[in-house]
Amino acid sequence: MQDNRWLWLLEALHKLVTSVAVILTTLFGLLVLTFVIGRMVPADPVLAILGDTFDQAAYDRVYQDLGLDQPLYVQFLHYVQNILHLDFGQSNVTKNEVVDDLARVFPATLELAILAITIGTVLGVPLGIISAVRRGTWIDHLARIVGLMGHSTPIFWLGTMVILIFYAGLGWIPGGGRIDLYNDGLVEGPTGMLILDAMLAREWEVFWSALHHILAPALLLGYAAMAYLSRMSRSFMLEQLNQEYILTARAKGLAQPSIVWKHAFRNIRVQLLTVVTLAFCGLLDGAVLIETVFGWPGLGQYLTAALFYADMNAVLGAVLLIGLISILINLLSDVVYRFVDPRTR
Amino acid sequence: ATPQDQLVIATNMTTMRGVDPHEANQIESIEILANLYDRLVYFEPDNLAEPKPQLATSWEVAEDGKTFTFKIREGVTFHSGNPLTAKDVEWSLHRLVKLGLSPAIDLRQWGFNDQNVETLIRMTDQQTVVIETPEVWNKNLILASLASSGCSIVDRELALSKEQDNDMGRNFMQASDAGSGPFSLRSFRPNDVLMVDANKDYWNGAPAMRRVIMRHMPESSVQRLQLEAGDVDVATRLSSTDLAGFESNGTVNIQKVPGYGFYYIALNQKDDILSRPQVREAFRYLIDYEGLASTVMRYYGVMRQTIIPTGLPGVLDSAPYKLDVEKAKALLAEAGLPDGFTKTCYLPSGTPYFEFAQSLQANAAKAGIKLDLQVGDYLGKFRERSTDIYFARSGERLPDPHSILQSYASNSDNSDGAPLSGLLAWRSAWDVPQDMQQKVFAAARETDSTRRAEIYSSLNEEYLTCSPALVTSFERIDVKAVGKRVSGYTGHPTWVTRWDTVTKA
Amino acid sequence: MTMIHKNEGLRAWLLSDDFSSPRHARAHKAYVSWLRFSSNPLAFGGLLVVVLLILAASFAPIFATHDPLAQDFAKALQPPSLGNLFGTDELGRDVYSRLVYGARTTLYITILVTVIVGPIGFVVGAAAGYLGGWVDMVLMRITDIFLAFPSLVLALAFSAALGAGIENAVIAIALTIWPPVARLVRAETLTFRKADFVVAAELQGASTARILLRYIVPLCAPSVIIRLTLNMASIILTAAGLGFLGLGAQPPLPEWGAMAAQGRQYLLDAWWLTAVPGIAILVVSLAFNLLGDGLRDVLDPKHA
Amino acid sequence: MLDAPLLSVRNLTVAFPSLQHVLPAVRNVSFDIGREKVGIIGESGSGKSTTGRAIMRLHPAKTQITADRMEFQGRDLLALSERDMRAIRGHRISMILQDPKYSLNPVMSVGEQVAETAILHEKLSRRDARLRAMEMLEKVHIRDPERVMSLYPHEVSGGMGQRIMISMMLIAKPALIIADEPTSALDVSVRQQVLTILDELVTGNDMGLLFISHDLNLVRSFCDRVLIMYAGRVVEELRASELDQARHPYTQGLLEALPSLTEPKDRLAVLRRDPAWAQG
Amino acid sequence: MMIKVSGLNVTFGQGTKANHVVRGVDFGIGTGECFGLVGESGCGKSTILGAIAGRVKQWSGEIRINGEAVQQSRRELAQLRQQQIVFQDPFGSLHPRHTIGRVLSEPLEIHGISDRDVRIAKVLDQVGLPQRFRFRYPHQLSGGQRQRVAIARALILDPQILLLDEPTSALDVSIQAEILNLLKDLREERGLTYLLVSHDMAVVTHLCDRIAVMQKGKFVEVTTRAAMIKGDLSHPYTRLLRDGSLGYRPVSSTAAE
Ligand SMILES: Nc1ncnc2c1ncn2[C@@H]1O[C@H](COP(=O)(O)OP(=O)(O)OP(=O)(O)O)[C@@H](O)[C@H]1O
Ligand SMILES: Nc1ncnc2c1ncn2[C@@H]1O[C@H](COP(=O)(O)OP(=O)(O)OP(=O)(O)O)[C@@H](O)[C@H]1O
Ligand SMILES: [Mg+2]
Ligand SMILES: [Mg+2]
Repeated sequence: MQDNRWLWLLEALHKLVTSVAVILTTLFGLLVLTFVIGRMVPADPVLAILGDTFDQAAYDRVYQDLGLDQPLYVQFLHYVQNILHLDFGQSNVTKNEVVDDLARVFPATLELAILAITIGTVLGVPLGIISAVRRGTWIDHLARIVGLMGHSTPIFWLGTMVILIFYAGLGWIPGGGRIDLYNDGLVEGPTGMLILDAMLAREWEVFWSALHHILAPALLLGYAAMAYLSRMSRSFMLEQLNQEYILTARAKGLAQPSIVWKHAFRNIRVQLLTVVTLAFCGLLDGAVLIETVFGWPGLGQYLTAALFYADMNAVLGAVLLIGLISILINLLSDVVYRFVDPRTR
Repeated sequence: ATPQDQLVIATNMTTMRGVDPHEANQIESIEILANLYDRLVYFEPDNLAEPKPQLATSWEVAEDGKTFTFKIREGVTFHSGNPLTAKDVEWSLHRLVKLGLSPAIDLRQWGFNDQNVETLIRMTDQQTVVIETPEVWNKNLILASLASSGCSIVDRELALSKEQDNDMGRNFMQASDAGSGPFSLRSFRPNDVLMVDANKDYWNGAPAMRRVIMRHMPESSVQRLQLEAGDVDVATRLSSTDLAGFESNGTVNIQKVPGYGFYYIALNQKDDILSRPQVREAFRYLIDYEGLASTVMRYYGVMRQTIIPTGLPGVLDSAPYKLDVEKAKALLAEAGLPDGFTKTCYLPSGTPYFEFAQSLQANAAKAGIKLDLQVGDYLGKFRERSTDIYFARSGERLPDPHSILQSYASNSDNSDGAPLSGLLAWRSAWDVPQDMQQKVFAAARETDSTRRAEIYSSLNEEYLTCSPALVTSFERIDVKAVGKRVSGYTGHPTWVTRWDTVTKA
Repeated sequence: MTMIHKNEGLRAWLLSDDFSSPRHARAHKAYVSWLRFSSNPLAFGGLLVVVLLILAASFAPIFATHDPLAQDFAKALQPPSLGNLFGTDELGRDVYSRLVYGARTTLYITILVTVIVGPIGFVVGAAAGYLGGWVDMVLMRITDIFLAFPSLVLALAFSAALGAGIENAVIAIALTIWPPVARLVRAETLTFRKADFVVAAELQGASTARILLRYIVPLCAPSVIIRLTLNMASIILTAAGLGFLGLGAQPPLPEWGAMAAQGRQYLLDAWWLTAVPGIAILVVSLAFNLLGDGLRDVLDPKHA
Repeated sequence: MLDAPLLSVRNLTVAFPSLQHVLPAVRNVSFDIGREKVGIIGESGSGKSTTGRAIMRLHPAKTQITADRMEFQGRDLLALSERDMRAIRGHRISMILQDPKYSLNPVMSVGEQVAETAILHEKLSRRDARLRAMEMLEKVHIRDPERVMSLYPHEVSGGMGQRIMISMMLIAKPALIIADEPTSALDVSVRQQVLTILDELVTGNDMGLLFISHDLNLVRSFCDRVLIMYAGRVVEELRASELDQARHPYTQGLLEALPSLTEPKDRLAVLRRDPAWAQG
Repeated sequence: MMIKVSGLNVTFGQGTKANHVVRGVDFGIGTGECFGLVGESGCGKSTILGAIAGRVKQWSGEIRINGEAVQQSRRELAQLRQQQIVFQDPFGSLHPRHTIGRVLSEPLEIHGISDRDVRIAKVLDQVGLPQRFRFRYPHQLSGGQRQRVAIARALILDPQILLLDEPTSALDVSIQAEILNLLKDLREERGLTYLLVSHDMAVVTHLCDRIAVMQKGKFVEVTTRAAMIKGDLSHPYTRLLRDGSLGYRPVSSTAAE
């Protein structure tokens, strides 16, 4: 017995060590990848820093400051070191530390993405499940059409059309940005997510204004997520409904809703979690485009602006942040997975 | 609609790089700096010939033509509450030169440098500053430089209190205000919004606008819709079609602000093909001046094939070139290139560059020249002299032909390592004809205005006939659409537009 | 009469599953698949659009009514009319003709990416799945790293690093799209690598290459083909996204995403500049999705 | 063997419509079950499971089930609403499936799954249901029910899983149990234990059992009566003890094809199928 | 001795997860003999078979085939050809996209044997399948027919040994009889040596001369056909298995768990 306990502990430790090792290698790979991308850029980082006027001496000084005269691996070590110190360098567009910029723009994207994934999940998962249960009926076809359209529509275009119709044409939605001008700056912090902050500060007018602004982009992003999620939950559900244990549940006398929600749904929860995670990461993609369309001052707009002006520090910072978030979310879903699914405990 | 005591300006903030007057030199930054800070003198947008006092109440130029003595206004305080003295003036101008960033050209071009600035610019007492130029220059050039955003006077005490690693407060001033102007910075979120509040204690009286908001709105259509809806007061980045829409329905006022610059095509003279005079000339026949003028360039430029813009001495209205593909072909054949060639053309993104370049590309193709367009930020590459062809526009800090000519038609050292990277001629590796260069500097030193105008006029003609490496086609204008409720908002040709004159109905 | 008879005979021969030769077996399989596919109207519609796209791309000069590059400032921003079916753009070019030629760009990117990604995905996935051990470890770590990024963001970063242009866009998209394919192939390989028929071949002395090529690849092929077809839809969207941000095909090449993006400048006065290429992207990407779904029904009935 | 049978089936036909044609998987099957153990044997695909499921109406909605009569304790099963049918399933008629590995919900604890039936049909509270479940687990000779209740299906062995399945299906004391190859996934030694438990419970509670299997030896020794199915039809019905005297050539063929431990044969007889059997 | 196994041990995994599956097994099979292995699920029957076939590589001890010791890791083509394996599941043992002809010509191609058509025709005859089945796909065949194809694939290389892993357990009784008869005939015609694994006592007894009973990786008893029929067995576990396969007999219902 005693022996067993030790073995168990060892095993748990081993599992922990391996999963930490996996994450670390993935993170390391992330750094290598961004470093390589950074080196591939044709733009001269020295010039980017020096700006319009420069002379050779200043050039050489900055060249050395940046460590560009060092061998590649030393440069990489520097890169890693800097990142570990949360130093992503300075953006030469905004002239701020990239970290500060990211801290400023990220909450806006997070707010958008969270709302969108909530919309996508709340609508998409039930839709997928219902269409699996009612396979072949009109609702199934509807779900299929919704899903396919969501998979096929260029979101930046849809956004543009929404603005054309609902802003320019009907005037139902605001033309862009996070908030009406007069409400801007009334609440600041602590989360940077305006809706939340406004709620915390009980500034209801700000709250409504922020909600009004976020609705269209969040719905669009949420639609893309919903398309994906409904498709996935439909196929997961179909797979479960063909399982033997469903027959058992029916033989017990359970009604269809109990079978679906109590038995089958429990079995797809974990898979759903994984695809919601994936959808969330996919949302960041959509956010890059939709933020440009809706003038949403978030990570996506920051990234595209940085791309336009070859502001590589900012680009890499943003890309690294997105990669990091994806890894963290995946990790989180992994942990929850282990927690929720008895088979992996 | 916007409140009556607030002005909302829609703009594109993407290129805005901070609000340090000694560092920033983009059009949007400069408009903000013009309002956060004061300078010694200023020029009204409609009278660029006569400097007006701002922080300097009076000034005089000594006999030698080199020594300028400024009396500093009394009782002015910075937004921080610190009093503004000659010490601040002295330190600010030193800072500009010592930091040596883009705006430093305002003083450096007259011969100021790290070594001499401390002795040449000095306070003599609390209210007096003496500026001694290293050489004799036309005094209007010096005063015009002092009126540009680079020579803004900053709050020395505040800047030094925020100093890190001897940066003269550079880090702090990236995103903070240390000025004495009519407005003070309230908040600044890059690529989102910038807000300034009225400085109630401004020496010239509190401005009518309680607050001014600059909003990042890169989409022309969005700017247009917001302006129509009255949600913004001024739109600065409208496309030609949107402006045409406004112009035809007359719902807003359209200001065409002349900019002292040109749309230019820089042909790299290090390139064997592009350095042939016939090839350079051929490009002048490949621009569809008329087509562009009536469509794409309608609100972005005024056709001009020389290098002195409207309103400056020496301006020349002659425009001998027209789109003529056959002529271009003949020139190419003459240059030994009957089958044309392929080159890459680099250009910034956005309107009107993209449309202009595509038009050029199509015409060039007809003449056998294949142009690959590369859209993006290639200024660095241009500065390294490694672009084949670079298409962009220039703008100038000085309302004077000199700065333009210096850039377009002077290049005293065409070697790769020469410290002339600010000059367009150097960037295109163009060995400007010696007599032209000499004329440029002679004109700058000339103190007599009529004589200066004559020199400029002859330079202009020479430029037209020498098949230059920098092909000019349109003189830059910046268009601002201003809501009918707004009055007193006047775009400034050197971008230092002030908001303290604005009132709203 | 005889003709009909002959046809009937052919049909019967095709439908019969009592095969007389390997050719018969193959013909039967193809015919039955076709029957199943063509009974799905949506998938059939998808195929039709794809065929149309290919035709438009190959015979663009015939379909187009104008030179897609010919500019005419006098005719800039004309609304749709008989002369210009979808109007003209800011340089007076015919939008319809640009759309037709744009099909070339779209098809070029889609096919090139697929041609790059398919083999890479196959090699990496099959090697990882079949060889297992540290090979699997290393390859899967690498794919994980690529997968950690949302694909457009990664493609953006690569495009930014490589510079704008259609070839670079292809490389950037390919770099972001191979990992899921490799994953899929690996997963499929894993399900088959322990299958009895693979073990039987191994125990008879078949080489690794033989097993991979003759046993595993044909089994992965259907799901990979389906995946690649569905991928084509996302390639089109990603390419359009890149074009939208100015990183895709460069002018004067007509590219739908770039056309839509450029048209946004003129949204209020010339809606067709944005609407038309956007709809084209939507329709073609929808078609590939439908085609992929239809292929799934045919090639992979267990997942239908 | 009471007078009125529990279940009486006449001319049951089950067909699964597919795209091309409607194929009856079960054709004109008639039988009665009282409080006894009735076995169904037949080769794979002969319609054994289909028959069992048809009784509980567990087939997909579009399946066509017709019968002249299908009465359970006097109620016409085919005429019942889905709601009434649910009250019968698991309560009056239960079903035990072949492989506990697949037929238990993998993410619900054993206790929860067993108690669920009690909550559903006996309207017990959660706590009472738990106690009932524990009791029931004891009845199937699980020694530490408290612990087993908290386990998940993947944590129990096959034999235990099948006993859990039995307890779950018998907790509401149904009158009729349909067991579809309940032991064929189990090892020989465990199989005997599970069958013993099933036997005890069925006999002890006076239930009816329909036992589906393809193991002739097992059915012969376990059941009272045997139905032999071929291609969707019942070709013969016999007392289990009289299986050796089967008259139908199919049954005879099956018996002869079986290798025997006690009476070795040099060659096994090969079944020669007569198309007429399927017509009957 | 066609097959000689001594001190065979197989362990899967390492460290805390090590699973000692076969524990010191010795046996020999004479030429032309049929040797049976019975035991309950998971006791290691297939593993022993796998070690001999070369599928399982983590073994220690000694295995000799036809007098020749075999290596754990690599085997010569000629060695592989001597013994062929037939699997339990007729649905999983044929490549779903290969026609029967292809299935049968694959081993010939691997071993570089030429007259393929002739051999395929012959082996189809031997397992009693019509020639036109060559162009069919597995899904068009019944379970019994597929198992015949699997046997044909094993036979086409003219092996001396057939390793049979529950070759009939997925089949109906009537089909099982056909396959068992076929196996019996083939052995007589070709003088093949069989190693037959099954959990069905009756099947093993029907076909095999000697039978080893396994429990938890060990042989608990090696007995003969005659002894099995008579029930003349020494080990209680063997008796339990034999009784169990005779049909239902109530056991004292004290649970084992
Ligand atoms: N849901 C269904 N849809 C279509 N056909 C079905 C369905 N269920 C069963 N069948 C068909 O009905 C026939 C009888 O199947 P059934 O499962 O009752 O056989 P069985 O006697 O239980 O066989 P086994 O011993 O293999 O379990 C088979 O041909 C099967 O393919
Ligand atoms: N490749 C492998 N890796 C790890 N463990 C294995 C492997 N193959 C088999 N085992 C384990 O070895 C044990 C014996 O397996 P084996 O397949 O030999 O049993 P068996 O007697 O053939 O059983 P069955 O009758 O179920 O086929 C089992 O517990 C199994 O889980
Ligand atoms: Mg069955
Ligand atoms: Mg086995």
